[in-house]
Amino acid sequence: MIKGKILEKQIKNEYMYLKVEMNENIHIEPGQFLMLKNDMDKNMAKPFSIMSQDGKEIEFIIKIIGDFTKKLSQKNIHENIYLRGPYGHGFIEKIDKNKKYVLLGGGCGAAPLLHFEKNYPNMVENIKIGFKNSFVENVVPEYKLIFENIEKKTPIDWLKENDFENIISCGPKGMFKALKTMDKNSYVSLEENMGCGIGMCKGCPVKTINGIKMVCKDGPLFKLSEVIL
Amino acid sequence: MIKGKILEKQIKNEYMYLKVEMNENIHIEPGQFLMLKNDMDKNMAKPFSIMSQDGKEIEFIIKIIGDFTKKLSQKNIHENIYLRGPYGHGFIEKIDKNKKYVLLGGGCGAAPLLHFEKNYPNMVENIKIGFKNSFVENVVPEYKLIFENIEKKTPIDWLKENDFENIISCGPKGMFKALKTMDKNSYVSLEENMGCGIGMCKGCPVKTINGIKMVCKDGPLFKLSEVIL
Amino acid sequence: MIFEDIKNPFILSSGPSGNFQELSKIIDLNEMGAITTKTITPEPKEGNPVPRIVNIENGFINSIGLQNPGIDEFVEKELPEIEKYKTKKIISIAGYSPEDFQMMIKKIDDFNIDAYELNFSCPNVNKGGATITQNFDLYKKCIKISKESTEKPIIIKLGYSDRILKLVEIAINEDVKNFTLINTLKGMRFDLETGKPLLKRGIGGVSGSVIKPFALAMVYTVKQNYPEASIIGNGGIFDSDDVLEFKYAGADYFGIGTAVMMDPELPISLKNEWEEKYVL
Amino acid sequence: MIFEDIKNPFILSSGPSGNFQELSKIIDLNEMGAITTKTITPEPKEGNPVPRIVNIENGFINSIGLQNPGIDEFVEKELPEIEKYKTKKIISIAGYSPEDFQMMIKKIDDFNIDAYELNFSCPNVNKGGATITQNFDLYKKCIKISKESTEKPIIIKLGYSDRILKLVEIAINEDVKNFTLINTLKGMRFDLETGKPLLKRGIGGVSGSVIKPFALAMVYTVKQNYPEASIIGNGGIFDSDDVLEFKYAGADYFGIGTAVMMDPELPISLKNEWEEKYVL
Ligand SMILES: Cc1cc2nc3c(=O)[nH]c(=O)nc-3n(C[C@H](O)[C@H](O)[C@H](O)COP(=O)(O)OP(=O)(O)OC[C@H]3O[C@@H](n4cnc5c(N)ncnc54)[C@H](O)[C@@H]3O)c2cc1C
Ligand SMILES: Cc1cc2nc3c(=O)[nH]c(=O)nc-3n(C[C@H](O)[C@H](O)[C@H](O)COP(=O)(O)OP(=O)(O)OC[C@H]3O[C@@H](n4cnc5c(N)ncnc54)[C@H](O)[C@@H]3O)c2cc1C
Ligand SMILES: Cc1cc2nc3c(=O)[nH]c(=O)nc-3n(C[C@H](O)[C@H](O)[C@H](O)COP(=O)(O)O)c2cc1C
Ligand SMILES: Cc1cc2nc3c(=O)[nH]c(=O)nc-3n(C[C@H](O)[C@H](O)[C@H](O)COP(=O)(O)O)c2cc1C
Ligand code: FES
Ligand code: FES
Repeated sequence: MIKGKILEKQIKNEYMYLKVEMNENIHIEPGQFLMLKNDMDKNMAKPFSIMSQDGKEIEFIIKIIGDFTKKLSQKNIHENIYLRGPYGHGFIEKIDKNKKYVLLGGGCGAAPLLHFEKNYPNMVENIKIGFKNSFVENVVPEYKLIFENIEKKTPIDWLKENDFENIISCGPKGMFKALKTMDKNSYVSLEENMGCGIGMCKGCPVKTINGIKMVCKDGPLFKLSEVIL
Repeated sequence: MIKGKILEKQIKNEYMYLKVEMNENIHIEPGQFLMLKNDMDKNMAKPFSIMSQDGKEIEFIIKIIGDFTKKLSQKNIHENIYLRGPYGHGFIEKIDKNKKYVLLGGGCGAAPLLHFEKNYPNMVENIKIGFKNSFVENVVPEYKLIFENIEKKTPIDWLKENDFENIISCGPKGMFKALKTMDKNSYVSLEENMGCGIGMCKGCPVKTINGIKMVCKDGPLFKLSEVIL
Repeated sequence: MIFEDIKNPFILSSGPSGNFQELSKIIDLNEMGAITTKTITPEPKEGNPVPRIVNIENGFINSIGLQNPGIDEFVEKELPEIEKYKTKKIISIAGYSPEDFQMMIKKIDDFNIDAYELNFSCPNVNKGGATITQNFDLYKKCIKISKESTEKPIIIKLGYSDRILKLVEIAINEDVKNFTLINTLKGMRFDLETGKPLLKRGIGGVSGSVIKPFALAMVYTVKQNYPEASIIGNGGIFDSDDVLEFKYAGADYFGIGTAVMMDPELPISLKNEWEEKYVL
Repeated sequence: MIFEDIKNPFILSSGPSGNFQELSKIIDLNEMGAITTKTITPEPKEGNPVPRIVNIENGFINSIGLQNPGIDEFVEKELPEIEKYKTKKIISIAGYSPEDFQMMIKKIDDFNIDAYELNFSCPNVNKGGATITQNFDLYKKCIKISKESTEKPIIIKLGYSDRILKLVEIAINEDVKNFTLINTLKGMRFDLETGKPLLKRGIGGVSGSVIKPFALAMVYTVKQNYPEASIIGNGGIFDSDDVLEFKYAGADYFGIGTAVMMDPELPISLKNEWEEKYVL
């Protein structure tokens, strides 16, 4: 396990921003995820993408929804968390590198899109991320954001008003379903409850036209046309 | 539940001294105990005597031996614990008030003896408490202590060298067994794993010549001649 | 439903609150929906040797061993006090044979009590308790004779079992549709220094928050298969979220056991919390 | 003893580490005493719908549902790789009938493998798995025919059961004395907002630290009654204190399941910790 020290923490409503310093230098490709643990206890680890990496420093945006994220949110600055990874494939391994992409995000699922945009700016045509809450304003540049409560509009609505071809999307299942009805070249980064994070436990299956795949090992990015939602 | 704020904490090896301020003023008779909880979670409470009370301030000496006491020892000053009580009978209800007693203690079991001596100095003829560890030196006046490792002597050895009649003893079972072989008017404060602390769950029985009693409700002090060890 | 006119669905389960002498000084038992006595047996029982208790994280292992004064002393000394509570009074009984159950019911049926809970699930005795369910025929006879001995509702208390549906089916065939699910599960811990079990008797019964997932699974299984069953959900109920889960699983009533030992005031505060959130 | 010449008593249990493709890239499996495959069935199995996983405090509920490629694809694609590990290789199998077990053993008996584990305890399927133990006669025949089909050791994997001694007795009467205790217990949780079970299938199998007291009780019960039994203790083993408790309970070997998912490096670090503390 890699030890991570919490350097910064901001919480607003159910969202949390976290900057963590790892005690080892590992390279995390945008789209890959880490398995986090709050303590060296007998609880399972949980999957999280990162929003950016600068050497040993990594940033997260995390939605506080259950036991794990609640405990994480109660950690203080300078306290430790534990992590292993990176797991899954970077987006770059899965997409056609000669195209430019529109990145479409919903909520915390958007972290890897921000990471991708930072590391591969030339491959990004545009980016829109829907949030219900304006907390991320200081963390994420404003032009990338759509506040659904204010603008009464989702990233999907925005997409409909524009003419883009290649999409990488992270977010709730509803967003993928909407995308599926549109005739685009879309990739989606799936989320599923995970056990091992590396493909062994068969805990995170997704049905595809090529049979059952594991989100953790074969994804998390899949071609939307291959996925049976 | 009463809330208690930790005011002072000292740890040396496996012993811990704790001063706690309660948010309610309850009177605890020497010999009675409290049921403590580390957090408002779903773990059970644990029984502890106090060493002294000054209004809302109470002092403990606690041996760190298992999960509960380990967690308690990790609490910081100003953090909260939770407690209910007092439970059990004060020594004074059980003993002959016209006599003077020698208080004989072993380890942390000695807390209520110190409490008794403080509140009823006129009823105390002498006091000796055996400790394996000199941590308590600053907490407990030296003349009361026997350091078993240094003096190679236990409170029982000390008792044998003297001629006392009335004894109140708190400590390990071995001490009570030794006392039982001596022809004295002895009272012993028993310890048993507890559930409820108030006599309902039948978790803390002791066999006596008058049938099964509950340590929490009928004790913790018993006449040694009545107890079947 | 077990009771037509119960005040609320919160029931003190058998054991942790004894026979209420102590608890009644702390909380007003008349505010509970029902209260269940500690299991009574035909003969007095001393219970098991100490230590009888081990704490585990979010749980509790006990080997009390049905310590109780026996039916006669119970009737003489405790029942008259219990009769006075203005709430539903459930008498928990356990025996070795159908005749044991019959005899006990006869002795108490004329008192002011409301129902019987047949304890077929105590893991802490070598005879009776859970051992009866090893023999379907004996189990069935105990239910049948109990049913025939009284007009009052009979509740069957079962533990976590891989044959839970079979045990429920047998009861339902005897026209007994009321179940308390679940009793404690068998568990143990060892002293790392001596290598000996921490409980003198070795194995005890695990209760408290750790058993909630198992209790929910049993309640759900029974309710899915027998929607007509009336169920007292029991196992790790401490707060209104726990109650909600048991409700979703299919419980009609909610038993509070270990939580009473943790905090004797909890039954009332939980009932109030529930009523504020979901009833009023 | 199941194995005369095992390197150490640490065994990867069936399921959490799959068929080792991923884990073997992280740790050296040859350092384990034995490794157990994910349970193989006669036909391929898709497994259960998602969510298949719920985390609980100190535990884990899964409803994988024995997802596996079926015996034929297993033999063709996975077994040749598994054969190469220089450790004891236990093949876990489950079927609906004695013939299923016989057929599978015949297909793999000539490969370089060391033992069979008959999974009579998967709670996540509607047929086979734990359902076989509902029928003593069927259970007995499955053991008998398996025993007759191979010279290799047969291990019976059981769950927490109120009839554990009966199930062990039946196996011992067929001269099978090896047991893995225990598989997961049935458990569930509900979503407080929707009122629906958190697992799509409703009930799943609980594993991890929370089940240790139950596993210890099963191991202890079996060993006390059948000292000749050789037991793989399984359920909540994460550190050397856990191992010590299972040893005191009577386990001869130590299965590591959920802990591998929590930390894939744990099997080796635990083995090393144990050897440093108690062996070297
Ligand atoms: C590859 C990957 C990357 C992720 N990256 C992020 C990230 O950057 N930021 C972030 O906030 N979260 C991310 N998640 C989701 C995160 O893992 C879960 O939110 C977290 O595990 C919840 O844990 P919990 O114990 O707090 O809540 P739980 O108690 O586990 O869950 C609370 C509720 O959320 C639902 N839920 C739990 N996990 C998921 C899930 N994975 N998908 C959908 N619903 C779920 C549960 O069904 C439950 O109703 C990612 C997940 C995956 C698989
Ligand atoms: C009336 C009463 C007053 C007490 N006063 C004090 C006090 O002033 N200071 C103090 O340090 N302790 C006192 N104790 C003991 C204290 O309750 C236990 O030490 C504590 O519960 C241990 O909790 P744990 O989880 O840390 O250890 P556990 O994990 O519960 O126990 C660790 C080991 O100690 C043994 N053990 C646990 N509880 C007891 C017990 N009650 N008696 C004997 N052995 C036990 C266990 O069998 C186990 O082997 C008192 C007990 C009673 C009944
Ligand atoms: C100390 C203790 C004593 C118990 N005694 C009995 C009993 O006499 N009869 C009975 O049917 N159940 C008994 N039980 C089981 C409880 O009634 C209850 O079914 C079980 O503990 C699960 O619920 P809980 O988690 O709320 O405690 C006892 C439980 C405990 C902890
Ligand atoms: C994700 C997962 C999958 C499992 N799959 C199987 C299986 O295929 N066959 C089997 O016999 N046991 C299976 N088990 C049970 C484990 O082998 C083990 O018996 C159980 O989890 C208890 O041990 P643990 O607490 O160490 O995990 C599985 C357990 C988990 C958590
Ligand atoms: S989390 Fe284990 S297979 Fe994906
Ligand atoms: S602790 Fe419950 S009776 Fe003493």
